[in-house]
Amino acid sequence: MTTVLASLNQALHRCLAENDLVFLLGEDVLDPYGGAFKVSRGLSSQYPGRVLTTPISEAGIVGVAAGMALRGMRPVVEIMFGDFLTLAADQIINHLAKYRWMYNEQVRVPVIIRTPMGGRRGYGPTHSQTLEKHFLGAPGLQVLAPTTAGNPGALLSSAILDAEDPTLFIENKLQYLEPVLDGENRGEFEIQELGETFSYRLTVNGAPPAVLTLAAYGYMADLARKAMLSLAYEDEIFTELVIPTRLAPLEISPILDSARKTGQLLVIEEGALTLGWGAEVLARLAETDRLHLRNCRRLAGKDTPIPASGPLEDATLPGVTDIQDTVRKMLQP
Amino acid sequence: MTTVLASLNQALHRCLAENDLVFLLGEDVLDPYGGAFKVSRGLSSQYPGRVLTTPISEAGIVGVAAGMALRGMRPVVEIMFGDFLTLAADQIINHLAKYRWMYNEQVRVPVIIRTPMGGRRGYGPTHSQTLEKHFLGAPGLQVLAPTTAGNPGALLSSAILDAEDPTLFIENKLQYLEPVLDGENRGEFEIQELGETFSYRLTVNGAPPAVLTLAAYGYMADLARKAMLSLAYEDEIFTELVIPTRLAPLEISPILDSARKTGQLLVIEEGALTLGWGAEVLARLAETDRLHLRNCRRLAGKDTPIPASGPLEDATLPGVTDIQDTVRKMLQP
Amino acid sequence: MSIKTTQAPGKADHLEGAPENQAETWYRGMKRIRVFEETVLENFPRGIFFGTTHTYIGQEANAVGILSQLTPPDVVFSNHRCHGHFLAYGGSMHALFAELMGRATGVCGGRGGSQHLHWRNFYSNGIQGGIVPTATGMALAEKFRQTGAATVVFLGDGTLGEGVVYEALNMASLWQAPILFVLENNRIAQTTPINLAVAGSLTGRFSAFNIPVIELDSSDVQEIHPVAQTLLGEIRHGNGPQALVLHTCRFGPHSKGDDTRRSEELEQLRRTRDPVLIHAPRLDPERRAAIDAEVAQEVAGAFTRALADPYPNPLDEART
Amino acid sequence: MSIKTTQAPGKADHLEGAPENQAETWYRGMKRIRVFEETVLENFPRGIFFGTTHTYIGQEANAVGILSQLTPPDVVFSNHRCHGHFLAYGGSMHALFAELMGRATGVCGGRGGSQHLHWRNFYSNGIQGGIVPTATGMALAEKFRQTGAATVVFLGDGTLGEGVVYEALNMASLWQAPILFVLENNRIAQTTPINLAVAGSLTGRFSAFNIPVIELDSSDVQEIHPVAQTLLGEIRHGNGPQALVLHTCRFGPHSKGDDTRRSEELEQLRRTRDPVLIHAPRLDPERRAAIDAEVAQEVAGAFTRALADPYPNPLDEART
Ligand SMILES: Cc1ncc(C[n+]2csc(CCOP(=O)(O)OP(=O)(O)O)c2C)c(N)n1
Ligand SMILES: Cc1ncc(C[n+]2csc(CCOP(=O)(O)OP(=O)(O)O)c2C)c(N)n1
Ligand SMILES: [Mg+2]
Ligand SMILES: [Mg+2]
Repeated sequence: MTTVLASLNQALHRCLAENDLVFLLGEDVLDPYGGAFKVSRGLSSQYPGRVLTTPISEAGIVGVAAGMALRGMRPVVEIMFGDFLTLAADQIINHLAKYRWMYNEQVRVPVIIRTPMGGRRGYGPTHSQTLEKHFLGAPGLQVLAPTTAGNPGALLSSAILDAEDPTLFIENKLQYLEPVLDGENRGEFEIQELGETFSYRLTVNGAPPAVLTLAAYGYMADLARKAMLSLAYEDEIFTELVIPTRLAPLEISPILDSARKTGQLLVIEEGALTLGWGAEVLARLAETDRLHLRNCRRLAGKDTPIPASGPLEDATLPGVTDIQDTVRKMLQP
Repeated sequence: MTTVLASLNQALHRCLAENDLVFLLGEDVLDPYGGAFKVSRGLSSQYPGRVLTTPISEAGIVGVAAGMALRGMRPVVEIMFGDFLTLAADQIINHLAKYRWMYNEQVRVPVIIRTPMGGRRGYGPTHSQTLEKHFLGAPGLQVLAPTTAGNPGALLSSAILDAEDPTLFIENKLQYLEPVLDGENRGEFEIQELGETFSYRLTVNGAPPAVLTLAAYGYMADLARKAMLSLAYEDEIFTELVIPTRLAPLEISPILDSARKTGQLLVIEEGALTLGWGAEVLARLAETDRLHLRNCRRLAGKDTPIPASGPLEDATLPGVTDIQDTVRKMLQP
Repeated sequence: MSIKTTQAPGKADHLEGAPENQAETWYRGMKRIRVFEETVLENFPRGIFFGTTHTYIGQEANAVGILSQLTPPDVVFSNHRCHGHFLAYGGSMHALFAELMGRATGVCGGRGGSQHLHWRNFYSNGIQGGIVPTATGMALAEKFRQTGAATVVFLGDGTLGEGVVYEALNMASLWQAPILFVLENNRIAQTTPINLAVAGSLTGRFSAFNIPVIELDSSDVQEIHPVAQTLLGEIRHGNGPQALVLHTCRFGPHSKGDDTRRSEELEQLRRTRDPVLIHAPRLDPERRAAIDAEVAQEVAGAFTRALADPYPNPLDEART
Repeated sequence: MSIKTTQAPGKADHLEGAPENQAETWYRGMKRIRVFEETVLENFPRGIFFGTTHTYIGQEANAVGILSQLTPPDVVFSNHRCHGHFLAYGGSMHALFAELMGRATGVCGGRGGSQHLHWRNFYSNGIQGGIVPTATGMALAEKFRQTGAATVVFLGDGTLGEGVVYEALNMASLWQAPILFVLENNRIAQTTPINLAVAGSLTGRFSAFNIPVIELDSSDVQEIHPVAQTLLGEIRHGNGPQALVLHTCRFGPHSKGDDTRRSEELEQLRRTRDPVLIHAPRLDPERRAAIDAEVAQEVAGAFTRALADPYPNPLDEART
């Protein structure tokens, strides 16, 4: 069994081994610590000159990485908590994401910014957020989120080695310990990779046709698939789950194709509801002529900061039972 | 005739006169310059101790304003170009917008951050953007945008004097010179203020019932009303325009009410399409049961940076004829 | 909202006892922090606290030496390592335990957790550096409102990496904000030793902005107190921002179980730089034992009380 | 993408002439910038340029004194006031005019406009401060790739307000980036005089990070050149980042028609601190007149050619 954490860590090892121009920058990334969430463990021992532990300068290190990329390197930046991406917002939006286009395609800026988002650990308002929504619509920026239904490490390494554009790689603190659903342990799920769309479709093994489509990414997709299972076994409600791994630019067709088939769509995300990823999904759905679903909904974090206290945090972020409840409600006549 | 610029400038004068705790901070705001777009003109001469010209420190001055507000003052910050809001993103999202909630309602942070967005002046990729979409979904943050259909200065002064929460006040460079549509110069338009919703509904005088709803804010609403007029006179296509002035928290009912009536909705904004304000509007529309419109669309800036060259910029940002064309297309059988 | 400045900080929630001399008050102040933090670390594995914690063990003399001399209108902005500052300011130990335990009776009703506190004129936030302009703005507000208050803001050596700190120093100096910047240099940031993260000079970071700075390498509250007094005096006399660079020692992990330093190094620090040990011999042994006992009882009582407190009810949340 | 470092900067697009001595080359370099910028300001009211412009008039000696000694692999990152840097680097005058006019033949095909240029190893961006970490990263890349290149980044006095500058200085020093920070202190930022925006000391901002810094109050290319040479030499010898604080004078408005300074003050600057006037007497008058004529012709030719060039066609845009 490979966890998401191990898959990502191995990918970083592979990338540093494969290409001398790959560098890693981040706060506290040196061994034995290996980064706050250990994704970078072992790298500094193996590639001492190419792993830079940095000052606490989120904007600065993203900017430094941009400069490295403009001069032919392939830097990877670890931002310790996704909450701190806001500090690099100007670098990302007004520098990295613009250079290629505004310099008339003369340059590429292959900087990969990895960072863990997400709550449910009681870290409180400044260390629990899911903030990628604030970056999703920035022209020129790619946003990826790994899934246990695919290969997290492969997604990361292909970004590091091949991306032409600056990329946010959005991880999740709780997702790290989830097992990757490879061959042996797919368990009750059937997983279909949807060609060039960076997406996966997941159904419960041997289930009848789905009556509702779930769409979710990252760790929320893991919660969604847990909800799917009990909906299937306890309520005999059969759903299918579409999981995109590229949130920007977003290929919407896998979600729409499924929704067209089932007639109902629930989009799930951990970030605060308003103008989250789900808004773009539903907007594109709404714009699609003659795609009038019986029902579509978003389930997301509440539009408040994230409290530290467990019971409050539980009530703020969507969990497995919230998904089940929402699906049941949607299916009520 | 009062321009938006004059209306805002007079409001600032009024606020500084009315409340000693109102302070203004911004780059180059001193007379005779009075700020890059002159909205602050005259203030430093009249209230020398309370108008601080600042270093080029967008994050810092927003933070300083937060501190002032936490200690009982009502600071107004001018950010010279809206493009530079990204530099204050951490202050806005992780500090100002959180304090009230995370300190358990013990404090208020009435900071008003005014800034001009928008292109069409050839300023190029870093001085032409419409970036409020990146801030719209941040819990705890109010976002306002004045309209010529209402009273820009009154919107600003009520925010400065009475707001309880940090507020982005989104202006637009070209909107500054538009006349406010007060009594005498409403011309061909009928304007209805929609009660407590911070919204306005605008129709062409004496027109038959509208067949399509336009929704737009800020300067885009001015372009939309120009498109409305020629659609009415040249094509005999009658529309109504809903203009919200509070984008967050957003009161959606005026838009939905109108769309329900006309059966078609076009949401227009200048910012780049993906995850713009219109996404949230269409998502809420899609979530509304039994509101199956014949047609809904977004018209927005392209998902690219904004070029300096006029012909390229024109093709990047939605203009009056783009609105007309889209409406005509939507009405084709 | 009202800004409450009526009751003196440093007086709340203490046990009653015989009138104390200054040495005893300092000792009690440091000991309270020490035992509180040890109790937090000890009990963390029980799963009764949410999130994580950054203990102040080893740095107690800083908080006590500086904050014990604040007056009611003064303002404090602290960072992630805020428990010690909060207790020295006079914050309730019970409310702090309760906040860490996510209880309704916590400092912020459980919303904030360990890093996000507000009570009276005390504030903290967990984003490194971003609090420095806020504190500067607070100081300016106090100046404009002529309250005579001084503002104290704490930052660590690692936090010198954040650019916004320099934006704030510049403005504090330009506008002569009545603020004391306290740089607690424990020579490490999380796991990163200062030499890997801070180039050049610590004092130079302030003097470049024309902010007078005093450097002190001490864990002795009796040495820290007068220096802070001098600087606060300058601020109160309208002489603008001042900086204090305190070379200090973090004895514990950054948060929990994440100390990568050699244990000999830590033992050496604990032997030579323990603020409690340094100060203890100045007390009458009997008084010291009495204070120790009182503090132990206070901490145990606050802990037990907090542990019995109710969680907040999500349904009570008004603004959702 | 390929990084082209094959052709020497400073050689492109010049008119051919007799072999020049250094004084003549410097003069031509400064005069080209001067006449280019005057032509831009003069013609702005005609509506043929898009956006705005920040002219380099008065500061020509800086760009020429420093950039004339770069080698092909060296890298330059410039700011909003980039025309002079671009021309001194060797950028095409015609392509720069065309970029300002939004033509397809512009440096960036009309996408960038006045502040957003890229050609060979020259880059500029219009967000104050944000370019400094980028340039630092470039310098580090050149170091890791062992190209021997030096990187030069330009910033103004006002830009010292941006925190990210200090983040970059810290990292440049920690990692010994081969970079020259050139602070062009024209004592004003847009309309804000330096005393209202920059507290403390300019050189202190660098030395606090242990970056060696030289200060020079001169508009004389002959004085600036050797100092830059020394610093570039340090960088090429692996001695890490260096800073040059150049006290200089902006003669024109910040952008257009927005100069709030007294005209006597400006006249005084123009009399005493004009780099072209200071240097001109060192040339043989005939050669000087010839260069003047050639430059006038070059500028006029580039202008006319650009004005006749086509606009980009929006339909050609691939990535939309
Ligand atoms: C913006 C931001 N970046 C990173 C962190 C994570 N973090 C929390 S404390 C810390 C180290 C701080 O070191 P220092 O300033 O020296 O304070 P100390 O912990 O030593 O008291 C880091 C990196 C954070 N909280 N905020
Ligand atoms: C982040 C950001 N803030 C503000 C501006 C607007 N702006 C452009 S140039 C300038 C003044 C810069 O002054 P200085 O650094 O001294 O350079 P100078 O213009 O004097 O060459 C300002 C405020 C900007 N471009 N970017
Ligand atoms: Mg430290
Ligand atoms: Mg300047």
